[in-house]
Amino acid sequence: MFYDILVYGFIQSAALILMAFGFSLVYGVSRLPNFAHGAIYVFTGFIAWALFNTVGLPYWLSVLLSILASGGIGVLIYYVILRRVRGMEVSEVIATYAIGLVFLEGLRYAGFRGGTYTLPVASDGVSFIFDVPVDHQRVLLMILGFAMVALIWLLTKYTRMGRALKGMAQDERAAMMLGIDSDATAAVAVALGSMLAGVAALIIFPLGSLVVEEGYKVLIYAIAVCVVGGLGSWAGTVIAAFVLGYSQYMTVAYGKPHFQMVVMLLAIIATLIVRPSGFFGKQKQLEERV
Amino acid sequence: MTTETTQKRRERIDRGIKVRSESLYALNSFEEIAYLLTPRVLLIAAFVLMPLILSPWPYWGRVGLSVCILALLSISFDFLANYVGLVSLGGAFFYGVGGYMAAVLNTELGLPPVLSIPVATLLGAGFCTLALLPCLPLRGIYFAIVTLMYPLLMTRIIEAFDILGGTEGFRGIDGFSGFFTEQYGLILAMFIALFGLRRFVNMDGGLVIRAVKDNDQSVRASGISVTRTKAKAVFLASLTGCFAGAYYIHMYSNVGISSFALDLSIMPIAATIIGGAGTLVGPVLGAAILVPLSEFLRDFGSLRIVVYALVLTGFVVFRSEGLMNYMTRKYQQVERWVKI
Amino acid sequence: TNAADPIKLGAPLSTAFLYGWDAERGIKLAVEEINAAGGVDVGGEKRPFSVEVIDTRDLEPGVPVDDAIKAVEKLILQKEVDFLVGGPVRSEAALAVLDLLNKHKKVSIVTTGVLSPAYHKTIAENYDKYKYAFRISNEIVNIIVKEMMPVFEKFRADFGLERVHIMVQDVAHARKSGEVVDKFLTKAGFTVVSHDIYPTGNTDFAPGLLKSRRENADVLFIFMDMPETAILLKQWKSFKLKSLPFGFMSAAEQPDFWEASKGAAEYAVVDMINGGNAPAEITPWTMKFVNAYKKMWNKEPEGYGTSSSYMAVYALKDAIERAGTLESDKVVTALENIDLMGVYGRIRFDKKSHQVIPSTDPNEGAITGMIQWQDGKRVTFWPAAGAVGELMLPPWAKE
Amino acid sequence: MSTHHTKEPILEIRSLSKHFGGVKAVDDVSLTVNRGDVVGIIGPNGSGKTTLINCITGFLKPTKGTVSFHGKDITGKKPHKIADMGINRTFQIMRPYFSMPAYKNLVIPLSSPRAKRVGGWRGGGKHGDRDTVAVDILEELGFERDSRVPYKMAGTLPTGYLKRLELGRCLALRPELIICDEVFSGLSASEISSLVPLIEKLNGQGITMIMIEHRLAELFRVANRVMALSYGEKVTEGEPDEVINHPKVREAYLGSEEDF
Amino acid sequence: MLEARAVMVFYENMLALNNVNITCPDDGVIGVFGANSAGKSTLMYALSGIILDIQHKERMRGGERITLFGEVVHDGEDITKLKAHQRARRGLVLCPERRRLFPESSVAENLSIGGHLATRAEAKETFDFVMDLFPALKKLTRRAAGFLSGGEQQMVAIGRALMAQPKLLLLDEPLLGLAPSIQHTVVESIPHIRNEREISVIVTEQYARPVIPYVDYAYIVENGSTVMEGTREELLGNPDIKAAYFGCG
Ligand SMILES: Nc1ncnc2c1ncn2[C@@H]1O[C@H](COP(=O)(O)OP(=O)(O)OP(=O)(O)O)[C@@H](O)[C@H]1O
Ligand SMILES: Nc1ncnc2c1ncn2[C@@H]1O[C@H](COP(=O)(O)OP(=O)(O)OP(=O)(O)O)[C@@H](O)[C@H]1O
Ligand SMILES: [Mg+2]
Ligand SMILES: [Mg+2]
Repeated sequence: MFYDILVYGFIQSAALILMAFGFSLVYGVSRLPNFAHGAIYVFTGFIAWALFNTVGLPYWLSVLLSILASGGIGVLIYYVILRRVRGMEVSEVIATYAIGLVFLEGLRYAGFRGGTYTLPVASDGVSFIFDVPVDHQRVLLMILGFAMVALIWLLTKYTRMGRALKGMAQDERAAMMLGIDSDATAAVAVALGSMLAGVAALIIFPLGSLVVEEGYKVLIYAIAVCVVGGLGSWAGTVIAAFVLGYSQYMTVAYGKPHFQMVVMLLAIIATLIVRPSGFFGKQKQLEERV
Repeated sequence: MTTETTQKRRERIDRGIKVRSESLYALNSFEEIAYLLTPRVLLIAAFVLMPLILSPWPYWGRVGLSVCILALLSISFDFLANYVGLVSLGGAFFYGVGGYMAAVLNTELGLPPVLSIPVATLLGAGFCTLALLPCLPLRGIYFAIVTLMYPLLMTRIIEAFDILGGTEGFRGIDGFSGFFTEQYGLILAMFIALFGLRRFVNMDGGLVIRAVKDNDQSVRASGISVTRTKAKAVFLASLTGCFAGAYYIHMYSNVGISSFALDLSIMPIAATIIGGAGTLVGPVLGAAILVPLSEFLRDFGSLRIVVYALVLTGFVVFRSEGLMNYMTRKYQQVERWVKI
Repeated sequence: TNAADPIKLGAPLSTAFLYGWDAERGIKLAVEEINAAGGVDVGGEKRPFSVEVIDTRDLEPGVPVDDAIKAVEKLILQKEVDFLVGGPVRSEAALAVLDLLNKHKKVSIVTTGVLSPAYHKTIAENYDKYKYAFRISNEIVNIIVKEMMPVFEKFRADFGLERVHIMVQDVAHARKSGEVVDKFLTKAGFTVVSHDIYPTGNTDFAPGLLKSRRENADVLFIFMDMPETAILLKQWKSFKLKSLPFGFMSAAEQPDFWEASKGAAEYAVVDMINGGNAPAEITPWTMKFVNAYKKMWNKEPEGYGTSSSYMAVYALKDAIERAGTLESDKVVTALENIDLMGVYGRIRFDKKSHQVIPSTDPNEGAITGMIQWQDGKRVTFWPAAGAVGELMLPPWAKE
Repeated sequence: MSTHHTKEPILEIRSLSKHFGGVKAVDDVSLTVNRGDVVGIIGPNGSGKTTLINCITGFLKPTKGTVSFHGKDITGKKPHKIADMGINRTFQIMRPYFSMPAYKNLVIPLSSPRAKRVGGWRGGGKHGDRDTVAVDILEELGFERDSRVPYKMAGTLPTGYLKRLELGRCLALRPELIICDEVFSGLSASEISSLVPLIEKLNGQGITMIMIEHRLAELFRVANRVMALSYGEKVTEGEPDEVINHPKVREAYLGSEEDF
Repeated sequence: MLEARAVMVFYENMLALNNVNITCPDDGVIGVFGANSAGKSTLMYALSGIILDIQHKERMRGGERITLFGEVVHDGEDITKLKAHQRARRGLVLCPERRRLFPESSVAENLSIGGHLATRAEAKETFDFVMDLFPALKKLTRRAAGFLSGGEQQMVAIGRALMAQPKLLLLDEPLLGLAPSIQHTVVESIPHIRNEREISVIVTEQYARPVIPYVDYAYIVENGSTVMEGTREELLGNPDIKAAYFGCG
């Protein structure tokens, strides 16, 4: 029982990290709200499905192409929408959310509905961790989840690009004065975030089936994890994912499972009331510094 | 490099009539009065005549009501976001609380709509304000996210504890006695909210609230409690939102957990942005565009949301100031080319 | 009125979901057949049916019931339909629409979704107000008590399966079902090893399944209408649990599911709510319907909502012809007195609650259909009257 | 130099400390301000001047020590409570209400409970016409009444006017003690010379002042006492001339140059 | 060599810069002095290209219309249409007024973001240079910039601009809020920067007294127009100007 919770709580948290990291990179680190995140997540899954099943490409090629496509969508979203409403947060949110709706409902209109579209798993077997059976796709999920964390950490900390992202997020104009091409950087950020959403989709979808509704859920989870962790902090994102992931599992294991959502929502609200800028955010103190 | 003679600049200046009619006491011609009043009269007339015009088409009459409901929610959002600086993603919270209050008052205590609506509005607003009190120190996106969670939490609590009718809610709530009572009651309330809030934000009390948006540290330094000021503002906004909810459930005789649905939080924001943020009238205009648009598109089945979202994106991206701000500028200012 | 003036049927359905689109196809099939045969005889006048389908979106997450109400209102006020068949699909929405039916005096037959006993109870309690509403599909308490319990007994008798693990979704009808099943199983001497409620959208069922393994459960009772059920079945298969999945799982109803889940559903036992939603031999009409459906839509009937929607149109035709008019009150009376041998048995309504009268005998009432996935096919094995095959245990469960 | 100071203490700070994690921004600072004083606080950048007054005005909670006003302990009270008692401050980075006309900026403090209580503005606190009162105050501060300046959006006003607007916000509250955080910085020589008499005038009206400044020449024209901070600690306190000739101050603050 | 020719900037109908001509030779230290709202910052925005971004944002938002005239020439090339980051790449770096640091990042990170255009070696070398210039920063490298005191932030801002390897540094009111000793350090470093790093400087101030000894040539701006220009000696020779901008002394 203890190991069940340990292992599967961990998997759940890793899945949350995967879902949230793209969003977190774009919004947390670059302050560009891409509320089409969930839609891109789902869309990438369907692109891969179509390339594999309809076009008949080999699976690895479909995966590669669909991830590239999600990056392309990100770039388009930046240049067509975000660039024009940059700096007007509410407009950014509504415009990207609406574009997300276009993708999701468009898919549904195109006939992609119901639970009959699936992606193949990378490997079919089952391994035992602490004597708890875990299928290989979930092992992959854990590994990739943490590879992604490491990657983003290295990227934001040690590369020129990562620093440009951080600079642009905090003060776009000051970044421009230092020679940072804000449009290009932002486009890259959105593209990267979208590709991360794509990667997450291609790992998580094979566990179940491709459904449009997942897009809305992923968005809410991503926002919650990113904000509870504190904007701009990758470590916060990771910790928030663990807090939310394990809080879900604990409720299931030790309490009544249907209080799972109540507990999780209360956890989010309580965290923010106690720590008004999330676990690692500094927003409030910074804004109130006189 | 252009030579001196060809340099031209497009200049925007206030219309003479605007400048002249700026002060109320300066009104001295019919023209100026007309200039000032026309937009307001047009708005009022449109809404007052709406039920009369629509009465042969009962369906569009209902759509008109939905416009007013969304307008109320959007006014509430606009007020909070653009006058107080609290961007709330939880419009549905106000709406749902008002709705449930009215339903309980009506079905359990037997209050008729004339009583249940105002009582639910007041009680609901009090409840919402209390519930949001601990969140008032939050800023920006953090406040937005917490408010987003409130309606979700209400839904889950009602579900998990199976209270207030559980997922099924209340049915058989009293309706209104007649077509015109229903229509004009709501239209009147909308005007009260609209003009009341517009008046309020320009009074000294309203000014303090707006100051909180501009920068709350100075307000604190002026010896005014920011939390109390924000609470007052939230109370006003929840009055508007709760009223919408209370009225709506009497229109359709039922209430359920879907009164806390995400759509009800998103639509008002969309209406506000399309109509023009920070104008209070803009949201009404936005609602008057969005609701009928959505109804026209209903026949398209699932394509409806796609088209709707595209139109929305178009508005936001290409007219991001909002219609009302754009129109005000055109109405009040002229543009011309001037040589430098 | 003009002789060729059609009788307008309004179908408020959540068309993006299985229970919406298959109902739409069922209705359209019936309308086509009836019109091809000359239409409906209304007091000596032959009039065809026409259908207006509208998307209610009520199965979508986070969408207000409002949308469903407005859709129905649009059908009534603007499209001026004569009758409603189909939805709204979600119980909550269907209940919310009752007041609207009363207000406009429109007869409605619910055919899909709506499993809650609250629906017919509400009608029975406020007959005068809600008498325009009928439900031609089955409801859960009856399904569990009269149909699932006997299957449990069969499991026990045939294979000695006694230990049950209940897993339901956190929505009203599913939770209710979980409670009812739990109560009756205990009473009948089964052991309920665990009773878990999963939130809608849950994506990992491993802890539950591991518990199943620890507790040596024989049957996994599942009641879920979310697509994530596919994950549950996939995990069940990859863990090679010996417990047999049984219950209501929307994802596993569709014929395409086998392909989609790469056979993860093999041996899953699925309740299709009404007979005829998968090939079966209940009445002579059953296979006729299945074949006609296949011919028109290139698919076997896909799941819950297909046969009942189809039957609703025939029931309406029958009632209108007997009433001789489209007047609502007269049609209500005619429907109350209907007695029609249909796709899934004899169709009669309870006079007070307007619920179709259920039975396990097709000659007595409407019967359910339970299938087991065997080698890529949905094999109806229960009730005996419609069975086309036998129940099997997974080979790894036999030791 | 002001002559109005008495020996009646109005603000007493006792061993006040404020630490941010390991950073000792203010460390064991004590100071007594008498009614009518103009106290200057100087110190290198980051020596804790702003932090000190943030602790006095309630914007930060001190780690240790107490602040009392008229003998009443006000340590850790909410900023608006302290402002309500009559301690009002300006901000180092000006914080006007950018989206309002200048005179409306003053209507906000005029609507505060304190202004209503002790107001006594022409036309009277509660029911008085606050707009007129606001323009009166601005006129006093050098916004010409008949020019368009008081009616311009605060966001488009030049720094000099904004600094005065900050002062105006304090004045509207009928303060007993005004704390100015670098009012002279960012002003040109001529603007400063017009602000100095204003400060003298306010002090003449009996308002006690604490001024943080880096513009020493101008500060010393108005201050009667100066405290020097360095690394959060008090270096010295006393008459301006003493302080400025204190070797530690010269070393840490003024650098080698004579000319300040 | 940077040349601004007949630059005009309108904020809607308000003329913020009127026909301003400014030349900054290589190796020059140029002062721009003027009272508040004379248009100094606007000039700096026009030179650094930030004004284009302000214009773009305002247009998208439907806000005020900003109209620009005139041209900016850098090393013989017309850069009027170049965006701020492109100009930064040519070596035109602005150290903006009111600091504008990256508040959540540490001081070290602010500096390393500043070194976006620098090579690794350059960045390291400049970092050391900045630390020598402002020893006070040494202890602050790991602190979040947003929490620093006003003056500390100003030091970081100047250091960050240097990190961008400017050829022409635009300093907008660099002395704002600095303690006297640091003010001296900053102004004294100006010739140092010019000589050792071969950076020419344009500096604006309203309180010109500390800066004037170090500039070669200066412009006096009033209400958006240059009212006077000349070498240091010429300006100091004018009693009116001296009283208004260099303090009585
Ligand atoms: N909220 C905070 N969190 C962390 N450190 C802080 C905070 N506020 C101030 N500090 C630190 O405390 C020290 C004192 O800062 P303060 O603003 O009081 O200096 P100051 O004397 O006003 O300097 P200046 O003259 O530059 O304005 C600085 O080193 C600053 O970095
Ligand atoms: N975005 C803007 N919109 C409208 N007017 C503006 C804007 N920015 C500046 N101005 C106006 O342009 C004029 C010049 O401003 P600028 O900031 O260039 O002056 P400055 O000399 O730098 O003053 P300061 O010493 O206060 O920094 C001022 O009158 C100011 O009000
Ligand atoms: Mg300071
Ligand atoms: Mg400036």
